[in-house]
Amino acid sequence: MANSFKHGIHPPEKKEISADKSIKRFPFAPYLVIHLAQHIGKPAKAIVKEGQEVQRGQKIAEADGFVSVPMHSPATGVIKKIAPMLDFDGKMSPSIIIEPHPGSDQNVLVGREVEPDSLTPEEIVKAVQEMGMVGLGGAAFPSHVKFSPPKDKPVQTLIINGAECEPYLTSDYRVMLEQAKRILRGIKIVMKALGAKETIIGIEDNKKDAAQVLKDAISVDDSAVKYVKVEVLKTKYPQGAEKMLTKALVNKEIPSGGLPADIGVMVSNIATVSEIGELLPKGQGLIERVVTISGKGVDNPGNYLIPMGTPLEFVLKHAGVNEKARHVIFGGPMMGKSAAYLEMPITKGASGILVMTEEEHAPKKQKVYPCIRCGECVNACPLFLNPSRLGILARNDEFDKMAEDYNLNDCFECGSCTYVCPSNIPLVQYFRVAKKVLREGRQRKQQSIAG
Amino acid sequence: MDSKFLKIDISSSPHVKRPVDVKKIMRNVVFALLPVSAFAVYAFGISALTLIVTTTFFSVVTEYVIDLIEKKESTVGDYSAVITGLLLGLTLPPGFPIWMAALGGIVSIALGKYLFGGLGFNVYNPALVGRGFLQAAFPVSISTWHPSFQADRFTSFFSSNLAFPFAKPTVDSVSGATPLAAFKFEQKSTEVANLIFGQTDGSLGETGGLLILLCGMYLAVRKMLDWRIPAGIFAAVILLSVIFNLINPEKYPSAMFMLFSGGLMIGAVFMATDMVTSPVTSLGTWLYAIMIGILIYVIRVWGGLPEGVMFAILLGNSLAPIFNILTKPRVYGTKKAGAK
Amino acid sequence: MSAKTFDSFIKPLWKENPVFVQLLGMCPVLAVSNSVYNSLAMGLATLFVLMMSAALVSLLRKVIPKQVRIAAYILIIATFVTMAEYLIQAISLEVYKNLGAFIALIVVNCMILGTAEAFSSKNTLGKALIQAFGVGVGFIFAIFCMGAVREILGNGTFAEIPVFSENYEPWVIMILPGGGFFALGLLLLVFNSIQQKLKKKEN
Amino acid sequence: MNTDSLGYIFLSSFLINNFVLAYFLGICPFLGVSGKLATATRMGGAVTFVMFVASVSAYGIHSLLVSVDALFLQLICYIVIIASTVQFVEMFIKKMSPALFKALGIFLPLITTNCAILGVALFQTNREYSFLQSIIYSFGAGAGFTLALVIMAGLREELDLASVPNIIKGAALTLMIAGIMSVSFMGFAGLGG
Amino acid sequence: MDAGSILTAAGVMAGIGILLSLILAIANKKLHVYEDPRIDTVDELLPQANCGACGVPGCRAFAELVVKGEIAPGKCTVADPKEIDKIAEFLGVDAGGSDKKIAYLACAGGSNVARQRATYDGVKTCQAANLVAGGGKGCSWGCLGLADCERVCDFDAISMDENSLPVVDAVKCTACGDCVEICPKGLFSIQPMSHKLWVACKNLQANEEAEDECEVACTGCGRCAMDASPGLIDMVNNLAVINFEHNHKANENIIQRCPTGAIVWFNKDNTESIKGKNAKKIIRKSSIPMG
Amino acid sequence: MSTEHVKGPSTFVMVRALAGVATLSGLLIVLVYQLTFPIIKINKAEFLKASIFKVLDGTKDFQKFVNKDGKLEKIPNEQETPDAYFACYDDSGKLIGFAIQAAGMGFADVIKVLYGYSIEKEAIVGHLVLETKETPGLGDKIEKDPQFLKNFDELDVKVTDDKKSLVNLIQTVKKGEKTEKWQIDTITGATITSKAIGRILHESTKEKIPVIQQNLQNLMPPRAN
Ligand SMILES: Cc1cc2nc3c(=O)[nH]c(=O)nc-3n(C[C@H](O)[C@H](O)[C@H](O)COP(=O)(O)O)c2cc1C
Ligand SMILES: Cc1cc2nc3c(=O)[nH]c(=O)nc-3n(C[C@H](O)[C@H](O)[C@H](O)COP(=O)(O)O)c2cc1C
Ligand SMILES: Cc1cc2nc3c(=O)[nH]c(=O)nc-3n(C[C@H](O)[C@H](O)[C@H](O)COP(=O)(O)O)c2cc1C
Ligand SMILES: Cc1cc2nc3c(=O)[nH]c(=O)nc-3n(C[C@H](O)[C@H](O)[C@H](O)CO)c2cc1C
Ligand code: SF4
Ligand code: SF4
Ligand code: SF4
Ligand code: SF4
Ligand code: FES
Repeated sequence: MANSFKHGIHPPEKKEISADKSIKRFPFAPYLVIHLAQHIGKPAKAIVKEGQEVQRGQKIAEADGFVSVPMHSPATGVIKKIAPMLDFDGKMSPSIIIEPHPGSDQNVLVGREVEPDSLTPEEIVKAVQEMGMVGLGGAAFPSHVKFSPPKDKPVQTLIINGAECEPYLTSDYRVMLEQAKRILRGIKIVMKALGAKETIIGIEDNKKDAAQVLKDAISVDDSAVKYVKVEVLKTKYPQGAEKMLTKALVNKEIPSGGLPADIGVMVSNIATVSEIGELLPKGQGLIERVVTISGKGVDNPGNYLIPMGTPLEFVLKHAGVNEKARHVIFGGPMMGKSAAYLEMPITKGASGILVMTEEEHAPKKQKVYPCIRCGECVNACPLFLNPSRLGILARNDEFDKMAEDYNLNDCFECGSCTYVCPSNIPLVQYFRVAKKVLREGRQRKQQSIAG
Repeated sequence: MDSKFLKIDISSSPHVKRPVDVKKIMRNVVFALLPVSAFAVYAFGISALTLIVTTTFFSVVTEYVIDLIEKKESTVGDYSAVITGLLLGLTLPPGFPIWMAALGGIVSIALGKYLFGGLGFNVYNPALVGRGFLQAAFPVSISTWHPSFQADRFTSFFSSNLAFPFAKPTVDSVSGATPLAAFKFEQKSTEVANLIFGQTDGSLGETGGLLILLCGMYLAVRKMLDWRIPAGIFAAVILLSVIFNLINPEKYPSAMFMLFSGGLMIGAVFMATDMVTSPVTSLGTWLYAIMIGILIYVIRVWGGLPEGVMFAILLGNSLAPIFNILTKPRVYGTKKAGAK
Repeated sequence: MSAKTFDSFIKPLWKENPVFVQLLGMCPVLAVSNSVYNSLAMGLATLFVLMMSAALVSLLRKVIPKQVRIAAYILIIATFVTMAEYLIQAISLEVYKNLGAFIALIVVNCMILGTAEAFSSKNTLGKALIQAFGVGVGFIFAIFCMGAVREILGNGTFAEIPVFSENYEPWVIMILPGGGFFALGLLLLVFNSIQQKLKKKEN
Repeated sequence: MNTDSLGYIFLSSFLINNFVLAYFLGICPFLGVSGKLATATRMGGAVTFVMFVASVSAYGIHSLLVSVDALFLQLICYIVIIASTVQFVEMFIKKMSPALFKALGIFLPLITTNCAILGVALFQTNREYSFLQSIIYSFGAGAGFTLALVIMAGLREELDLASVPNIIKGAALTLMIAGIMSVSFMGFAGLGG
Repeated sequence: MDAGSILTAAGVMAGIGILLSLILAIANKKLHVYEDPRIDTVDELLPQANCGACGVPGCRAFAELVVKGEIAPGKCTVADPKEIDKIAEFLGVDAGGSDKKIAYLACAGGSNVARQRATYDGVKTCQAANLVAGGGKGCSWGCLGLADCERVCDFDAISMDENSLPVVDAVKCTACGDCVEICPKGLFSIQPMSHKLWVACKNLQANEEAEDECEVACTGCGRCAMDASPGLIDMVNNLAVINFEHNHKANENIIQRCPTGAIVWFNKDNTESIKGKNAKKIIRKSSIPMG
Repeated sequence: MSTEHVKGPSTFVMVRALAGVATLSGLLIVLVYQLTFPIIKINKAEFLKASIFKVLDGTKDFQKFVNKDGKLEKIPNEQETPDAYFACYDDSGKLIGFAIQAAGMGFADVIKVLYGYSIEKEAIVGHLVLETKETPGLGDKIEKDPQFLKNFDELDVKVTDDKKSLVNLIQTVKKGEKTEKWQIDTITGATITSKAIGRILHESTKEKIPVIQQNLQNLMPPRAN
């Protein structure tokens, strides 16, 4: 039996839309928007001025502290403006706006090539930070931070997340099929940085061919054969979540509120290691990423290598958006965020752009019934929470009780509960609000969420 | 920056949804109950038809009226009141006075459901609250049985059906005895095959155990019913029956007899499984089911009354919140169950 | 009678009804209310104890120090309950049998202790008696309502006089414990909604 | 089962003739202290304990009164002795085990004047139970009280979060639930008979 | 009559009485905890809203502090001034009352003037909508109109107007600050009613960009700042910001040249806000169509 | 302010007050007790008499006996015992039968009955339910149902010749199936309670009727007090 975890759900996969589309390069948009805060941590600091000419790959903003990464110019062009621009949350976020030169050959600035084997772990961490590398799995957490675990918590096992459990998304799948060598190179670099003893690549069993490609690549690589193995996982959402993956692969649980390093593992997305394997030896920065564009709202779905900062508007037009399109979603359908403003750019954390039609998307204005305690959510929650009770508490504004008695803060918002709920209760949305309210420490008085 | 070429909708994730909702589940349960009701009509004739229609009608109307009074959006459309009405009807004896059945329908919804805030909040199974009320209010009528498959069942009512509202029903001379009462009070056993195929006396919906089982399986396969509950109840009853039957077959009936007699089948398949009133955790569900099974056995075998399914399920409902608390699963990454 | 004293008599009848509002002395209200006669008998017995103990407490209020007042009141109440028990036995053994242990249990009816403590111990004999009378009548009103509802529905009679035709099918549940709970719940509900309507009108 | 057997006495006072649901005793705490499960459990424990104490003291005082031929003082003696014994026990526990006192103590004064306690004392005397029978009876009654209280608390915690109509909230709802519970406890009738 | 039984009775009862009183006497040795009785009196005079606006958790705690003299009775924003005076009189202290404060809303972008860019579907509260791409309103600072503030106000001081914009009733508002806390866009603030000059906008965009999203947005043109005495109004990130320390310099002329009417002047009892003469007239009654 | 002013009264004042109240209570109770006792005594006796008259027609007087090692011994009528035999006499002073108390488990709780045994008929000729918690409307049919009461017109409890046991023990049968004089027809709708009555009588008569018969010789003479 394939490795797995308990609970979880099986939404329709819908990967066939883009699975067989190989990675294609995207053209440059008329302007690119580089948010200085597109990773977790402190925003980068701009080091260019308005009107300045920049070359593709050139550093345009530098890291501001350890938990921060630099930005590189995704195109050769001119800095139009440095100003706040809209981000996902509808907030204004400081950004650099670049206008690519239409006539430029768009060669990437040649970096200082390095031989990874010759670097010390500290140097690798430094180099990864210089690349502007963040986790491409969605959270956009600066990779070099993850590569420097606390001294007292050494990482033995590197887990490479090739699960790609979100429906629709196929970018990691294409990366595995097309970039096996880069991946192995990246794994070696990361293992060295971590001092890890072994690597497990976890891949869901709906992508057996990708697993085979990796296995083949490993079998011809003398060093990899010894410490890298590929494990096939049951196809189940959210198999790709860090917590589920460690449970499935090494049968250990990341402690509540703790880090993977607490149990001696580190989880990294497959595309992350692939980019490291490719860019680090060349001394180049992260300026583009593979993004799945899918959904019935576009006529040319596929997996595209898109320069950072490309505005959604441009992405959509280029992917052949049709008039049935209604929802534009950053990420997969389970955890992705709706975009309200099409000026918003592709960021490092965007693994997919879903353009869904009204029929494809969960029905609009669904009738919400009271919780009928069917227990579906309880049996879906991969973290063994009780979403039913949490939902009822949320309706009664018992936020403190949710956190204290029902582990609200362990919820990683996977959405499984909401997906299955026959009463159409927007559970995760309740939980997000509750978490936010608690985070902000608001001492709110009675106010019914239900309205 | 013109980006207004798309009409955009935004919503919170997840953006996909399992295509099942309460209404669909409830509708399927109604579908599953229709064959059972049809068999009841086949076995008991127009009395059965009238009773089932009466309870359903009064349940639905009560729900409608209370929504009106409470100035809430009508919830009749979710079919749950129909289920309550159907199930209440199916638990009544064939000769039950129609006016009492109507009262039962009203009590089920008003006392059993709306008192607690309506769908999803009732802690007791509404249909059984209705039946419990009727059983305690009119114990004679509800334990007066008429034989099934009477020749004139499609043309005439049992005379007690037609009692004038609030008046005493006439006593029929032809009253029969349920298999359980026959066993308990007269030490008469009933052929198990007759039980399975509904050739016995009893409440409208409790004869014909096999049909109920099949309808339940349909729901279980469609994942609209928690299979653990009937499984747990059956397991507990079978285990106890087998043990005691081995000790003294005279006094303790066989497992098959226990399973297919009385309201066990319809109770285990359709009533204990009411999701609103059963626990949500899977371990809790098992405990709940096994406890109901044990109580059914204990009440039937050692208690004063011949049948205990209704009481057992109501007692199970009482304890459901406590089972939920006791069986709170250990949250991922925490040490103890529910630890912070 | 001054307005205030009158008020103290009127209030417990409705606005501060010991049963419906203060939820005191629920046990006898539930237990011995399955017929009108029983509930009246219980009500009267309670009234007797209530008034007698109010009188004595009021008379002795200067003598009893604060620290031992509860113990003293319990003693006084128990005395009158015991007296009531013997008097009822002397009057009618049948009534005594129907009321059962609940006469003795008047001792622990919090309503009586509450009245003694909150009012009788602070007032002169006359006032204390009037107040106690109000509370007692409020109690009788409540237990009588219960008795009436339960007997009419559960037996088809009111004070043993049939109210329906011969053919009435009694709702046995109303005489059973379950029905006691239902009836009281229902009465509270009715009381609350009347109260709410009255309040709305006031506003 | 013999109706005087210890097993039956326990079963009867625990389930069949549950003090709260069949005898209507101890309704005040049943309505008042059944809001929270944690409190209900402790209250149940405290009541059971006090019932035991009351049962023992009532047995003793009854024997004494029989010997001096003053049975007419029974009621007044019971109530006074129970009250003072409980008070004494309260002080005793406070001294000996502060932890236990914290768990039970706050309830003790509340319980002293509660009909369920006096009920145990009076009923055991009426039924002429022996010492052992009396103790079992008090435990059965206590367990039954606890059971009813805990079930009610579980349900009420659930219903706290429900959209119960306003006029029903509170005592009316609790009573209605008690009614349904009482009906469902009727299923135990005749057990052991 | 049987003398024997009378004696027994008297004896037994006297014995019990003595026993009991001894026990109680011992118990009585444990003294009560002393509490200042004045706290009760003050507590009773307080509104029992337990809102916490005074900065103390609950009215009882407030009463304790008042009795201790650590806080002025007037710090209760909710209570009727008459009650406050009563408390002050009772304790013989100064009421410490102040200029009445109420909640001010920094947005005028009702659905008739502000554009919605995306249709939000989900939990109908501002808090929840704000977490979904900011709620989809064109002006990402503006009011979402889902009435969290209306629901949270215990004093019914907020009502939503026909364009889904909250309106504060200056009479009912007690300045408890609940609306300030709940609004995810941070649009409310508590201000003394003496502040008559008010910028009803938080949009940081400039010129047409701002006006495109909302017809009454502050476009950052700076005319009000020019017309005000120095220091009263600063232009910060394309938004006029009033410096209330210089409130005394405020007058009704300042608002006159505002092209959108984003800066307003409140009338005497804050029941009406007056726009400048040059402000464009808004005639649309229904919401702006999407797209 | 200090805690001074809450200082309580002296222990003596408290003891005096409580002891005073207690003594007063005791006196009051005794007073009422003494006053009501005779009336209650009469009431109780009346009640008992009435009950006995109900179960055995023609009774004018009765006398309490207890079983001492197989011998029936006279005890005062006022003395309370759970296990008494009430010998019943007609106006001529002739012993006509016995009234006997019996108890057993019913549907809900213990049922206590008093039944009348006629020496002449060697049968049970009446029964009265003294205590029951059976369901009103159902269980109380044992007191009201005319058909059920008919069972007690003459319920045969003849003893064997050696007077050691009954010829036929009392039996309950399904309604309408009564064929023998020692059988009791149950009540539909209250089978459980009616069966319980049967069982109670079965147990009680099995033990007590033979004792009566064995002692009949000693008791036959007209009563002496
Ligand atoms: C404050 C903070 C510190 C973290 N430190 C580490 C770390 O030292 N090592 C590591 O592997 N991950 C670290 N993480 C990353 C998280 O464990 C996790 O991998 C990241 O949030 C992405 O996970 P997700 O995409 O499953 O949400 C840290 C995260 C946060 C928020
Ligand atoms: C519910 C859930 C599902 C996730 N699914 C995936 C996934 O399918 N693939 C993936 O690479 N990361 C997934 N993640 C993110 C991982 O937990 C983890 O953050 C990531 O693999 C770390 O690698 P990175 O730091 O290189 O991105 C998921 C996270 C959550 C909370
Ligand atoms: C609330 C209730 C109370 C009952 N009370 C009694 C009772 O007091 N005595 C009795 O014999 N049966 C009682 N029963 C049992 C049934 O009414 C019925 O008599 C029993 O099932 C036997 O049925 P049968 O006599 O028709 O064979 C009661 C049942 C219920 C539901
Ligand atoms: C599997 C299943 C079983 C149900 N059983 C009952 C039942 O026994 N009684 C009832 O009133 N409603 C039943 N319902 C309907 C519904 O849950 C019920 O009306 C709610 O309890 C009302 O809140 C059932 C629903 C489902 C899905
Ligand atoms: S969103 Fe949270 S509560 Fe819901 S299933 Fe996922 S982890 Fe569990
Ligand atoms: S899935 Fe929905 S209806 Fe079912 S228990 Fe969970 S929250 Fe309630
Ligand atoms: S002011 Fe704030 S809380 Fe009120 S409706 Fe607007 S956004 Fe919501
Ligand atoms: S919530 Fe806001 S409007 Fe309401 S009283 Fe408090 S401060 Fe005033
Ligand atoms: S009256 Fe029974 S506990 Fe209060």
